[in-house]
Amino acid sequence: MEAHSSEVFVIGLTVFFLACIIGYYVVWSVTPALHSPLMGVTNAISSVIIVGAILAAGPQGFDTSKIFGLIGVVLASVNIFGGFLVTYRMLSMFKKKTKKTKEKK
Amino acid sequence: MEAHSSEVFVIGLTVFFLACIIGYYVVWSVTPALHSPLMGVTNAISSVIIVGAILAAGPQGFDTSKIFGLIGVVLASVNIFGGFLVTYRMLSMFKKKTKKTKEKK
Amino acid sequence: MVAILYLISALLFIFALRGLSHPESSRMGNIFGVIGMIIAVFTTLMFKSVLSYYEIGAAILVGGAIGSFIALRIEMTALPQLVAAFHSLVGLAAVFVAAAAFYDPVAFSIGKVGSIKTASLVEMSIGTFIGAITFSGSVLAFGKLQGTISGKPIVFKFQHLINALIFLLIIFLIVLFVINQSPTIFWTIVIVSILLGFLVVIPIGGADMPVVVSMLNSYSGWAACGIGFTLSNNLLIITGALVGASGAILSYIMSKGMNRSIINVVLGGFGGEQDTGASKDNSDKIVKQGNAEDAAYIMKNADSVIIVPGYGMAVAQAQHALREMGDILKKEGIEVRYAIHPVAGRMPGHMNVLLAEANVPYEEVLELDEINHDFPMTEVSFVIGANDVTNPAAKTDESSPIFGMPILDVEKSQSVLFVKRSMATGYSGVDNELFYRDNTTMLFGDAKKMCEDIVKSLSA
Amino acid sequence: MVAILYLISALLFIFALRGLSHPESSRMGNIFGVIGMIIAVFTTLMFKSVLSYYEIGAAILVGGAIGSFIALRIEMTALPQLVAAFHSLVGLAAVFVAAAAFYDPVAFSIGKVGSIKTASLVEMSIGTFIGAITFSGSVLAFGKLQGTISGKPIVFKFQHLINALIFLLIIFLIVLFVINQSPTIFWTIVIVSILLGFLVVIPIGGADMPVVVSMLNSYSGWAACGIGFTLSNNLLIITGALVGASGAILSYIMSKGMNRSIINVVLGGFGGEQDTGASKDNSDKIVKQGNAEDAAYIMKNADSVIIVPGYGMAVAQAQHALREMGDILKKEGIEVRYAIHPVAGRMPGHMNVLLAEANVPYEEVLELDEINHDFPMTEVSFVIGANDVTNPAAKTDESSPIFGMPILDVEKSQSVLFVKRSMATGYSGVDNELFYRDNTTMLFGDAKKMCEDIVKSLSA
Ligand SMILES: NC(=O)c1ccc[n+]([C@@H]2O[C@H](COP(=O)([O-])OP(=O)(O)OC[C@H]3O[C@@H](n4cnc5c(N)ncnc54)[C@H](OP(=O)(O)O)[C@@H]3O)[C@@H](O)[C@H]2O)c1
Ligand SMILES: NC(=O)c1ccc[n+]([C@@H]2O[C@H](COP(=O)([O-])OP(=O)(O)OC[C@H]3O[C@@H](n4cnc5c(N)ncnc54)[C@H](OP(=O)(O)O)[C@@H]3O)[C@@H](O)[C@H]2O)c1
Repeated sequence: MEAHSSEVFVIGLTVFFLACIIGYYVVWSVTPALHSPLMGVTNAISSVIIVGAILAAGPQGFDTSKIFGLIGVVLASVNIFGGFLVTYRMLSMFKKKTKKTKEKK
Repeated sequence: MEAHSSEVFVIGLTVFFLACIIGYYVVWSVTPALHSPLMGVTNAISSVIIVGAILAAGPQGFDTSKIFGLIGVVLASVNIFGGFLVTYRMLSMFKKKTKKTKEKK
Repeated sequence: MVAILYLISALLFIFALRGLSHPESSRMGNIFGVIGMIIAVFTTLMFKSVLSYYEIGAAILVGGAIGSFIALRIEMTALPQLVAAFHSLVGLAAVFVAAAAFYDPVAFSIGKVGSIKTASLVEMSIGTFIGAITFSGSVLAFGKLQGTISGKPIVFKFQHLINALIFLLIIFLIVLFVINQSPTIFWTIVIVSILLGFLVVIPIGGADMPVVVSMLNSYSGWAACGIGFTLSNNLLIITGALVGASGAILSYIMSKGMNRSIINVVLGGFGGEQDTGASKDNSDKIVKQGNAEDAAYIMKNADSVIIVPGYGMAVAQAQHALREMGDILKKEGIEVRYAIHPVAGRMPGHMNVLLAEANVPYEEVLELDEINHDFPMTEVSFVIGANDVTNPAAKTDESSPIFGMPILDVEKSQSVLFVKRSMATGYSGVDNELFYRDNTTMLFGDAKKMCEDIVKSLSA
Repeated sequence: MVAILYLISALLFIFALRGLSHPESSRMGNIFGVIGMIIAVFTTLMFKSVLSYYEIGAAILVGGAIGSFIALRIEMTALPQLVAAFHSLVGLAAVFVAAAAFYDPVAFSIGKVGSIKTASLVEMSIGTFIGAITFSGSVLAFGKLQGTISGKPIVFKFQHLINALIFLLIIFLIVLFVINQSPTIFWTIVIVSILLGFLVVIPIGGADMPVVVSMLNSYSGWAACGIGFTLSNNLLIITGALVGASGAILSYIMSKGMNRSIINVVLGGFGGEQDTGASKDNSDKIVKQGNAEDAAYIMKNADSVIIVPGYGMAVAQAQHALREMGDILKKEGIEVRYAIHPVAGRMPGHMNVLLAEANVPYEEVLELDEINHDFPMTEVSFVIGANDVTNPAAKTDESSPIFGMPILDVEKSQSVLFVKRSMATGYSGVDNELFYRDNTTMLFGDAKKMCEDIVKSLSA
């Protein structure tokens, strides 16, 4: 079974649907107390679009598309670093009780 | 990006991992009371291997592989009908309280 | 187009399992599963190479008729056997599909006879191997569960060594097969694998069969994934992964509920310690005995009763009589609930199905975590055909084989009634000290008979 | 190889989100996310066509430095603004990537300048459209949250009609663009989309911005999926789906918590009913007032206190003083717990982060379902800067705009203390009849100041 253009699309579709289902389960399993960090992480990972920006910024020379690509890289990097760091800050605040670890359920 | 043999494998791998994650979430979300029907359903759907049996039984004529394919179809069909039906029987037994629907949590 | 239809079918299978998260949505889920299967079959029938509709149709009809007949006639108490039996067929079907692919590789576009792609050969032989093991293992499991074969674990010397050697032999055969593609070797693999399946399951006790069946189920799911890889068929990959995950998780739940490690299960050879720990001499301790009238009297004067059913209830088919008893108590204004231990009975969810069969509404049937804290506030625990799942040794006696297993805290209720035929131990072979407690009354007799008698006393 | 690395990166992102199911595992999750991103970036850098490492490295450094600086300096109370600001950048980055692809389609293997594949053109322009809307919408949201722009909804006539017309115009432009591939039209789409982003968000009240931000987040996820389809890049598809699902679910949770329909949210234009329902005349009712000493006295003599923080606590930055108060009470042997409403504060999980910042152990911080049944058994509810989330009108007054919203049942505790600056209403503009109840004491003042005063009284 060779991968033709429509086949490629269906594969994308398969991955897409599976990822949506995973997204549904994973996000609902996030504890409400961590919904703010969740926003931080999704912000950071949505900047994976940097992959596209790097492709554009890749070729040598200095044409329009390369400049756009570089701007894209800068913007996405702000988000990546900012998003992960702010999430890190938030998460490192969440602490267990220090003494007398009474288990509450 | 054309789909070479190794690309095809990676796509399979992608689908496989995503499906495993989904399996993990979906099965853990099954209520323990319905674990027996779960066995019934997985029994039935694992017989989707019938797809392979049909391919083998497809060609005209009567060579060895066709006979094997037909046997495969018979065996898988027993499971498919049996699995879904017995699950149906189990599930139709699970009933809510008929009168005074007190909601207990 | 084909790929899209297969994708839809795969998604429907996911939703079929998803539906089982609640009894309400489960029926719809089952329908999704059926639709998914119909789509998968018809999509495949539409392949250009598939021409012999009559033969295939006939095969489906024959198989379908047999399957339907069995599914409609089976007693709910025989579910574990049924699953094992169906399961052996999946294994056999996998072997036949692999054989067909070997004899006619063109139909599967994996090469030509005598020059099949190496990857496909490896996959095919592994599929055959797992399929054959699943087949023979499940057949033996069926026999042990049905009682056709003794459930006793059959242990002999060097068992594990022999199995390991056979396993190595199979690997060797697979390598050989991949190299020379000989039909003789193919069938040798099949036969040796069948033998291995028997040998692996034979030392395992009858009551452990559900874990075995579930493990084999999981393996066969992974095997389906493998076939999916060879055929680049995402439907098989996804379904295989679902089945694999389901089998693995159910085995995990069972072994956790029995306080066994999953390694212990994977390696096989368990269920042999049937008699350990049972040797404590209790013959001089006093046991309070009662009869149906006593039980009826005690329960009639209680505010709340929790019924704890176990394997014995299934064996005795006591669920209908039990429900009748519960109904009478409820009419008297007594709160009646059912407490189900994760491994009560002989397969996961077994008790729930039996109680559902007897028309007990599922809201009254509670899981261990949901009800365990209610025992101290309960007057009577009515334990019927259950034993291990109430044994406090699991909490107190570190040397006990069941130590660490979660149990239903029936001993915390004001009084405990035990319905069983004798002082015999349960599945784990461990003596239950609850029998000798002051607040325990033993009701010796068959579970069904006892319920009927209690119903008579209550109605009188 | 590339595909495998991308797959690993996608799986790491999934585990990053999965880690957030518990504070314990969340730090590990974040690390997974970082590793995933590093793999994704380095894999892309290894592409044959990518040569200008210095420029790219410099760009990453510049962006990284800015991002790090902001992330390390930001106050936790300013989180909603921060998310909005970061978010606008994602939108802008998407626009630039689309523009780059348009000017150099070869680098993305989607055709040549002037003859780009139609599918890619459609995708590209939709990406641009969503990106631009996300950009301007988030900028406006940032302004409203930060207070740079008035948070008041700005409403004018035919608003929705104008938006609809602009939307049609954009569709028309996209069609035109796909046909003639003109750069002018591309930039026209960008500008008009930016305008639409502003117009859609401008009528929405400042406090509704988190829902808007979350919705835009979701949209941008789906846009990333789209780009993933064009580039046949599964990493983008999977990540996009995760982000899309996350944004959609968070918006759903918020709108459910506020008792708004999700449609209402998607259509925009909400947050305008700020003044409805507030008109009931309560000026003649009697309000019991108290001061810090009274509060200290009441709490000191209680067995259990539940603290209900809200938006006002965040505004006043009272979390540290509040925790200090809680610590003193705990030392006195009083049980102190925190009850968090799903939409307390101005973004999901906002209160949890603030309390965590103030070193409150997360076991003491409970969600609505976990603690709501404990109020009847609690002596004092200490409501600080919260209002709507305690308003019983949500249960009793069908005409109230918040009717049907789940609330914290503080009114069931023996006495309720309300810390706020005035009798003013909260975000929803609905009067809270609890203020006039016999067992309520109002403590007027700034939340932080009040906590500090109570601490003084308690220590005295
Ligand atoms: N559910 C699963 O998935 C699963 C899987 C594998 C293993 N297991 C194991 O199975 C056990 C289940 O525990 P359990 O408490 O349900 O069962 P159990 O501990 O095996 O006890 C069953 C009891 O029922 C009594 N009984 C048998 N037939 C009876 C009849 N006709 N009338 C009245 N009583 C009868 C037996 O005592 P008498 O002989 O004195 O009557 C026996 O003590 C656990 O040890 C578990 O680990 C469960
Ligand atoms: N969390 C989310 O995701 C989210 C998203 C969008 C909308 N919302 C909405 O936000 C609201 C949240 O409810 P809430 O109870 O937390 O807040 P609220 O109902 O908006 O009430 C906050 C109260 O805090 C008081 N306050 C303000 N500044 C203060 C200060 N410095 N010191 C002391 N008190 C101060 C205000 O009264 P005074 O002016 O009298 O001081 C006000 O009544 C809900 O209506 C929800 O629908 C939440």
